[in-house]
Order: sequence, then C-alpha cells, then structure tokens
Amino acid sequence: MIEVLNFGLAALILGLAVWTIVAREAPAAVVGFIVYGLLLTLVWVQLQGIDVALTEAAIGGGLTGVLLISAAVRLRSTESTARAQRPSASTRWLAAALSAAVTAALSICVLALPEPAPTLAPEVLANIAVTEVGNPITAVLLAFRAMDTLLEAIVLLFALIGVWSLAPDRAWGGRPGLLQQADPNGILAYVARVLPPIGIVAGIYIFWIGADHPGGKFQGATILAAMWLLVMMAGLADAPPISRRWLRWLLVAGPLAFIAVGVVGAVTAGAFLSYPQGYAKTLILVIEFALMPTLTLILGLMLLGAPQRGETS
Amino acid sequence: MLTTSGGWLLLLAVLAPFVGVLAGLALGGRNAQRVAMLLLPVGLAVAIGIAGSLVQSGETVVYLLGGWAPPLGIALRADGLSAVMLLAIAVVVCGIGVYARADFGSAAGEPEQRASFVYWLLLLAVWGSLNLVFVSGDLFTLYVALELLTFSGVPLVCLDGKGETLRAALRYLLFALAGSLLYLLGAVLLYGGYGTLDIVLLGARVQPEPIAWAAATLMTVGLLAKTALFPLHIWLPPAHAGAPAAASAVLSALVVKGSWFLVLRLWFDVMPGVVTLPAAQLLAGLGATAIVVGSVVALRQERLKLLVAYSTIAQIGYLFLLFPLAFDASGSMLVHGAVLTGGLLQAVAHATAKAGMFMAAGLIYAALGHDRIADLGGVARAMPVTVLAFAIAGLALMGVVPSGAYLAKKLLLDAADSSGQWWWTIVLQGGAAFTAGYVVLVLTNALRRPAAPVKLVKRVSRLSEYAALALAVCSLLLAFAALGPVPSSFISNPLLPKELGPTLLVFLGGALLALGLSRRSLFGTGDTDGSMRRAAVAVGRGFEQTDAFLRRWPTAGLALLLLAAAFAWLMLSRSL
Amino acid sequence: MTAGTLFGLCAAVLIGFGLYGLIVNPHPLRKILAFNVVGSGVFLLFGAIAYRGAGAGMGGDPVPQALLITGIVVAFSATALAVALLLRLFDETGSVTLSSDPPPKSGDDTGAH
Amino acid sequence: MAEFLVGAAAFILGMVALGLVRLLRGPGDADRIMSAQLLGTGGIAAVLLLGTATGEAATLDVALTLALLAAFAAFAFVKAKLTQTPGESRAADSP
Amino acid sequence: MKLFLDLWTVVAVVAGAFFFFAGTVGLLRFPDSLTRLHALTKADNLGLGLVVLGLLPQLDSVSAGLKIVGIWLLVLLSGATAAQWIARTLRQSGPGP
Repeated sequence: MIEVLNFGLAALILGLAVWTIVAREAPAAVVGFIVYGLLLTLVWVQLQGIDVALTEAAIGGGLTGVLLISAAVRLRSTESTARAQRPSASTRWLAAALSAAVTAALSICVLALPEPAPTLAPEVLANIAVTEVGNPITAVLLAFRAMDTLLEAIVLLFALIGVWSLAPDRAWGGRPGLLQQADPNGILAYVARVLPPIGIVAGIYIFWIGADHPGGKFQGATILAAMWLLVMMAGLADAPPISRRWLRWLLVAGPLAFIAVGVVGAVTAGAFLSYPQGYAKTLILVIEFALMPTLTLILGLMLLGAPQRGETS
Repeated sequence: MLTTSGGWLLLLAVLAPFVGVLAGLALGGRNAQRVAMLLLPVGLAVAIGIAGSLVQSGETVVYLLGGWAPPLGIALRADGLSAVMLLAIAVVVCGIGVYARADFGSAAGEPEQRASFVYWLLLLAVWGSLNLVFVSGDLFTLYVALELLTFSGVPLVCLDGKGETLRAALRYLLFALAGSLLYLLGAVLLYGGYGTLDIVLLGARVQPEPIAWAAATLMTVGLLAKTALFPLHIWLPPAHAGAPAAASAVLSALVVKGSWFLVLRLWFDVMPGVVTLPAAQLLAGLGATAIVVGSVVALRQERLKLLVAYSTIAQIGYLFLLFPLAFDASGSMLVHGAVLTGGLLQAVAHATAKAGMFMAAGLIYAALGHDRIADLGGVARAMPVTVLAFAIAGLALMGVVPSGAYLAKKLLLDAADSSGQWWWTIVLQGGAAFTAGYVVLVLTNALRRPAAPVKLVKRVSRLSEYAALALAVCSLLLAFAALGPVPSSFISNPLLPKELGPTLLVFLGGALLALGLSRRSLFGTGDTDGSMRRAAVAVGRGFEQTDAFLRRWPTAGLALLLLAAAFAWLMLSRSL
Repeated sequence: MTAGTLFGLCAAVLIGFGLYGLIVNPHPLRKILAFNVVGSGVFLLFGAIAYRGAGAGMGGDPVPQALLITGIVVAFSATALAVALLLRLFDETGSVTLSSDPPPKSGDDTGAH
Repeated sequence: MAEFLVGAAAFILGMVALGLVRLLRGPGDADRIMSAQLLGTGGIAAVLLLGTATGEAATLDVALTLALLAAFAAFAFVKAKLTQTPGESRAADSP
Repeated sequence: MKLFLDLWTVVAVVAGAFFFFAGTVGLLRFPDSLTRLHALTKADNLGLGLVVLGLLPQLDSVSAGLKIVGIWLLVLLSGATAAQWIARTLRQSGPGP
C-alpha cells in the first residue's frame, strides 16, 4: 500500500512540476507550485524527515507561494510581451534534449549510489548525549554544524539588506510594502483577528518542542511571520519604517547573541560554538530564543519587500 | 586533525566583517562607514596574521568549529592558497574602501542615505563571504558562502536604481542562482557517494566513478557560470559596467575570484584524480577563447567602463590557463606546484590591477561627466595621477617586468615548454598583445591634445586617485612579494634587451590591434580607411555579434548544459 | 523499488524539468519558479540520500536532513530577493524583459504551452 | 489498522488529485483556487492518516503547520486579487 | 472495546473518503463555478471532519486529539475565507460559463 501511495505521490509531483513550467499564465503556474509544495511535504513525511516536512510546509508552499502569487498577480500585464519572446522551436528541442540528458545522468548516479549507504547517523548518535538535546536534527543544527545555522541567519539578513537596497531613494527609511486599505467589517479583517492568536500559540509551540522533537525556531518563526503579515495585510497594523532603531537592533539581536554564545564557548570550552559541559542545552535554548524574534521579523519584512512610502503616508 | 595555534584567526577573518555588517545595520547612518573604516586595518592585520602563522608553522592552519572534527563537524582551514587570497583580497578591499570614501562618504549630521549606507554594508559583506570561501573546509558551508557572496554582490550592481542596472542585476542573480544550484547538486551527490562534505576527507575517498564525474561536472559548470567564464559571461558586461565604480571594482576584482577559487579547490584538492587532462584542456580552451573574444570586443567599445568590463572577461580567461599545465608528468593527476603558484599570482595581479583600473575609469567618468573613449583627449593633462594609475594597471596586466602577471606568465610558460603543450605558449604570449591593445587605445586617446580645453564637471578626490594608483603599483611590483617561494633569478631588469624586446613586441602588437579593431580609427582619419582596416573592422563586428548572440539568455542556458555534457564526456572518456 | 530510489529518480526528473523551464521561459517570474523546481529537485535528491542513510535508530541520516532545512531557507531568501528585484524593475521600466534589446511589439499571443 | 489508514490516505489523495483537472482546465482563477483548496484539505487529511498510521506524533504538527500556512496563502491570494483594479480583475477572472 | 473503536475509525474514515470523492465529482462535473463552489465547500470540510472524528480513538493522548480538532477548525476558517471571496468575484463577473 505504501508503494502505491509513494508512486502516486511521485507521479503527481512530476505532473505538477510540468504544469508549473508550461502553464500559460503565471498565476495558474504559481497555484500549481503551491500544490506542488504541499505534496512535497507529504513526500518528506514518507522519507522520514518530519523536520524537513515542517520547513517545507512553512516555507516551500507557504511563504514562497505567497511571495510568488502576489508577484504573479501584479505582473499579469507583462505576460503577453514575454510570451512573444519565446525562443525558437529548435532552441526548445535542444533545451529539452539537454535537460533530458541531465536527468538521465542523474538517474544513473541515483542507481549507482553505494550500498550500504554511507551515513553519519551512528556518529550523531554517539555524540548526541554531549549536546543534551533529544532531536538529532537540532543537535546537528546547533552543535555539530552550528556555524551553518549562524550563516543561515546571516544569509537571511543579507538578502533583506538586498531587498531594502531596492527602495527608491525618497522612500529610504520609510515603510515597506503598499498601504493596505482596512475594511474592518470584511472577511479579511475577521480572519486577521481570529487566526493570529491561534497561529502565535502554534508557532511558539512548534518552536518550543524543537529541542527534543521535530520542530524548532525556524518553522516556528515562519508561522509567526505569517501571522504578522496577516494582520498587516488586513490593514489592522502598518509595517514599521525601516529606519526605526528598535527594528534594526531586533534584526541583529539574534545573530549577535549567537556569536556571543559562540565566544563564551571559545573562552570556557575551548572552541567557538562549543558548549561547556552541563550547559549545552541551556545555551542552545538561549540561541534559539534569541533567533526567534529576529527570524520572524526578517521573514516578514522580506515578504513585504522594499520600502515604498515615507513614514507618515 | 586538530585546531592549530593560529586557528582562531580564520574565524576572526570571517566573523569580523560579518559583525561589522550587523553593527553597521544596527547603528545606522554614518556609522556604517565608520565601522567599515575601522575594520579595514583589522581585517588586513588578521590576513597578515594568518599568513604569518602559516609561514611559521609550515602547516595548514586549522580551526575546528565547536571542537567537532569532520565529518560530523566543520573545519576552517587555510593553506598557502587561502592565505595568499586572504591577504590579496584584504589589500584590495582596503584600497577600495579608501577610494569609496569620496563616492559614498556621508557628512556628519546628514540623514541616512540609501546608496552610501548600503554600500558599506555590502563591502563588508562581500569581504566576509570571500574570506569564508577561502577558509571553509566544507562543501555545504561553501555553498552558503557562495550564496552570501551572490546576495551581497547583486545589490551592488543596481545601487543607482536605474532600469538598465536593475535588469543587469536580475540577469546576474538568476544566472548565479542556477550556478549555485548545480554546485549544490554536485555536493549532494558527493555526500551520497562518500558520506562526507569535508574537502580533505573527500580528497582521500573520491574515486573515478560515475558519481564523482557527475559531481565534478555539475560543480565545475555551476562555478563557471558564477565566474562568468566565456561563454557563460551573459551577465557580466552590463552588470560591471553599469555599477558605480567603487562597486564595479568590488565585483570585478573580488567577487568573481570567489567562485574561481572554488574551481581551483575542487580540481586540485577534492578530485585531482577524477578530472582529466582533456577536461582541463577544454577549460583552458574556454579561457583562451575568452581572452580573444573579450579583448576584441573590449577594443570595439565606445565607453571606457564597458571596455574595462570586457577586459575583465579576458582576464577571467587567463585564470583558467593553468589547469592543463598543472598535471603531473604522466598527465593523470593534478598536482600542486609552480603552475598553481603562477595561477595564484595571476589572480592576485588581476585583482589589484583590475580594481585600480575600474577606480581610474570611475574617476575619469566622475570628472568628465562621461566616459566616451573618443572624447578622452586632454584628460592625461587634467588628471595625471588617474591616467598614470590606469597606465600602470594596464602595464601590470600586460605582464611587464616585475609585475605579478609577468612572473605568472613565466611560470606557466615554463610548464608549457616542459610538458610540450606549445599551443598554450602562443596563447600566453598573444594574450599580452591583446591586453596591450586596449591599454594603447585608451592611452592614445587620453594623451591626445583636445580640440578645446577639457572642462572637468567635478573635482575628484586626491585620496581616491592615490588609492587607484597604489593598487596598480601593488600589481606592478607583485613579483617582488613572491620572491620567497620563487627564485630571484626569475626577475630581471626590465630594460635589458632580452626583456625589453618582447615588451616592445607586445606593445607593437597591441598598437596594431588597436589600430585595426577600434570603433573609431585611432588617429582620426576615418574616411581614408584602407582595405586592411576594413577587413579588421568586419572581424571585430563579427566578434561583437557572436558575443551578443551568446549573451542571450536561451543561448547561455544551452551553453551551460552543453558544457556540462562536454566535461562529462571528457572525464568519462579516459575509462572507456 | 524503495522510497529512496523512487524519489531519487523523481528528483532527477524534476531537475530536468526545472532546467528546461529556466532556459526556455522568457518571463523572469517563470524563471524564478523554474529555479524553485530545480531547487526542490536537488533537495529531494538529498532527502532520498538521507533516507537511504537510515540507521542507529533514526529514520534517516540527520546530517543531510539538517542541511536541507538550511538549504530551503537559503532558496527562499534567493526567491525573495529575485522577486523584489523583478518588481522594482517593473515599477521602474514597466517591462520585465531580460534582454537589453528593445522588446518586440506586444499582443502577439502565438504559441500555446 | 495501519494498513487501512495508509490505504485511506492513498484513496483520498487519489480522489483530490483527480480534482486537479480543474487546475489545468480552469477556466478562471476561481476554479483553480478551488481545486488547490480541495487538494490542500485532502493533503492535510492524508498527513493526519499517515501520522496516525505510523504513530509518529510529530506528523500531526506538520498538518497543523500546513493548515495555518494554507489559510495564510488563501488569504494572501484573496488580498492580492482584491487590490487589483476591478476592470483588470474581471478581465482576468471571467473566461 | 478495541474492536468497537477500530470499527468506528473504519466507518468514519470511509465516510470521510466518500465525501472527498463527492467533492471531486462535484468540482469536475458541476456546470458552473458557483455550484462547484457549493459542492466543494461542503464536501471537503465534511470529509476532513469525518477523518478527524475517525482518527480520534486511535490517538494516544488527549492533547493530540485536541490538536487535530484544532486543525479541522483552522481548515474550516480558511475554507470559509476563500469561499467568501470566490463567491463575491463570481457574482461580480456574472455567472460562469
């Protein structure tokens, strides 16, 4: 039965990928992509990666989908021009042939993967006790390869700086995104009042269990960011101007705290981002706790886009 | 494998610029510039410290993050390659930082300005990301580093917010992202095959077999796309020419070196036994084509910044000539040695000279209010220091004694002779003439007496002019810095007949090329073109059209996949 | 066929589809979508490799699974930056074409999928 | 029991996947959204069934995240459509 | 008791699956968007609700039960939002094809 399910999932995913590529209109393609993300989440469940499934559900289909769908709706008028620039049939055939060759080569590699598969699972198991956390993914993300997680937070920040740098000069320091018309009696305002309390509880819950079970700061922060955006999109609150001091400090607080904990480790335990015995879990929680608001803020602001209007408008 | 005594310096080299970005963002306004200025000497000192530590111990500097050894943990490592690049990049960043004060400095009490505020953050971001590329010992961390580099490079392209530069930035971003994904795909395959992402461990485990070939192919072409090696240079000219000069210098001198360095790492350290000599010949062949096409199209440009941008394509080509020459005697294995030293020297020479050249071009643009090459007359008299900087940078790129490029060329020529690959001798010698071509073109125009006295629309900063000059001089005198590992007999008096002769020949060749190919004929007698000149112009136009064709998106995408197929075939063919 | 092999092969096909779209689709937004398809293919391959590495009482190799989370986040940042750039280009010029040549006349809707 | 639950998940997925024909055929955005909506609900049901079948409690959190973010995506789409100018939106929606 | 609970699960899940089937048929076969919407919102919410009801006895903790009921309520809420909007735009643009 599981095989039937997996085959069906694989077929559906491939079909939706084709749709995403060839659909005539961008919004239709994006809707396909959102569904595709949802099915990928199921695949991650089947591949025993619950942590990845959570991330995919939150980011892959959720935030990415929202980002793309609003862009697709806004750019609708540009589509006919683009369609007219489609490359010639010979180019398309050549591209198809070469892409197929890549697929064939990769398939050979997949079938040639060594048996038994090399794995670091035993190493993780042997060392997880030192990190004092129960979830092996968290142990990898915040102990064995903590540097990657620090860099990931910095990647997000750089991308946000990049997004902001696209502001028109006059709007620098102002509020990102378009001004949202509030419709206090509309269905949107209603949802934006009901959903966030539930979402905030859920987000903090997912964050909190992350140390010992699948979940964690990232998935939690995504949910919180989505709720924040919801409130802003309904016009119940406005986006903060990017020149605000508190905002800037909150943006860097997470990575700075991360680095500070790392330095503490360097002084007390002999290496940057190592943890003194008996304090590992505490320090890991400190890092996660500090990153949570920063990540929420960055993800939310990234979706809002570059500053568009002055502080007062 | 344990953390060595100077290991913490590696961490500092990465974290200091990143903390600088964080601090600059939080403190806001003019403080971003202050933080950057503060960090320039710190970063330089760290780079010197790493080099010192390496020389002292004679062994790779290592830092185990969190105390976890690979394969579970991540190690930072610096060998000679990393140390040289760290140091060179630090010097160039310092030069650019000093230069950029005039363009992006803000006065006290001024409100935060978008372009200048962001510029300083991005400069630090590029620096930290590059340092991470140089010292990271883990393929996934390197992927993150590459993306950091892309995300900090792209906004530099469109700092002015104009439509054309935004378009260039988008092209750059999309193409670079495709490149990173191919790189990541290769890394994923390697993990699937060998169970680690650590460079040293992989180097010991990788075997010539399908997974390794596929990984080598995908990672190589992905990185080539990010390096903008011909014919994957789709994004480079508009991006580098459109950006403000202080940003172009960063992009052209620094950013492309990151992905180039990773190709080097990959071929020499991760899979020296997997890649094959024919594949290396293809890589260098692309480099040689890049030299010819980049230089010819550079000669055809009307605007100085575009000329310098196209010359960057040629310079990137040079950086790939070392690969076939660095194989061992049996031609089966890439080895560290004199050729690699040569390639590294070339990279350092280009980084310094290119930054100097872009800075000089930017100053000329700022002072004249335009950068049309044909209207540069009189500029040499009006801004002698700037034109001198341009000239010295040009000489250094041509490989005149005692420049770094000269020494590099010498090392590569020796290898070409001893391995019997005579065709690379021709490319190496001929390439210099092409470089001479566009230097001569610009200088003749700059030295020409103008019809009317030049009017400068803006006084440029003295400090900026000297920063450009300093970097150019660095490049010209680089050979002396390399005297440690290379015997001093390699450097001779540039005025001896045996050196002067080739130099003059190169100049002569360059002058002929400039004479034949430039868009406007060099001495202003356009209506009396001979048949030679007409033929040359037709050739030049042909190159331009080829370039325009190759830089269309579908062509570039197909080229990417075709190259992948070619590399895969050339790696596979040995075992068939 | 095990789930690892099945989804590994599925990933290979997804990467092929995505690359085709990346080359052929002229609209930048569609290129961004195609980039995401390629990206998810790469991630799925990594996930299949992680699944094959199950052991020591874990359903999959936790190292690649952790890296996947980082990878998905990085891909999201890239998408966000690209979309912001695209929208700004549209605001500035009213068109989103990537070629520097003047765009051909619009309204020509030839060619279905 | 587990086998039955997995079978039910496969059946539900298969059913809602058929609904994707509306995604392909449209004709309007409304129909596409409806088919996505159906698949979303079916997907959540499948995750719940699979999670219960394997006894992995954390799988339920995946369904929770999906439900929250699906609501958010639907909301954002509605918002994006509503902020369009009416003329544009009519032209786009009516086939 | 165990048998009775298992039976309850089977019956409820099968009923839920049937509603998903009905929703799909409605979406594919009904003539215009408004009727399709009508069929859909009923079917998928009822389907999920029945699946949730059926799964309740199989869960090993009360909190898990509360969680999946909460998930159902969330889906109801988002379904209602989208349905409201779809109905409004459909009414604006006149009856579908």
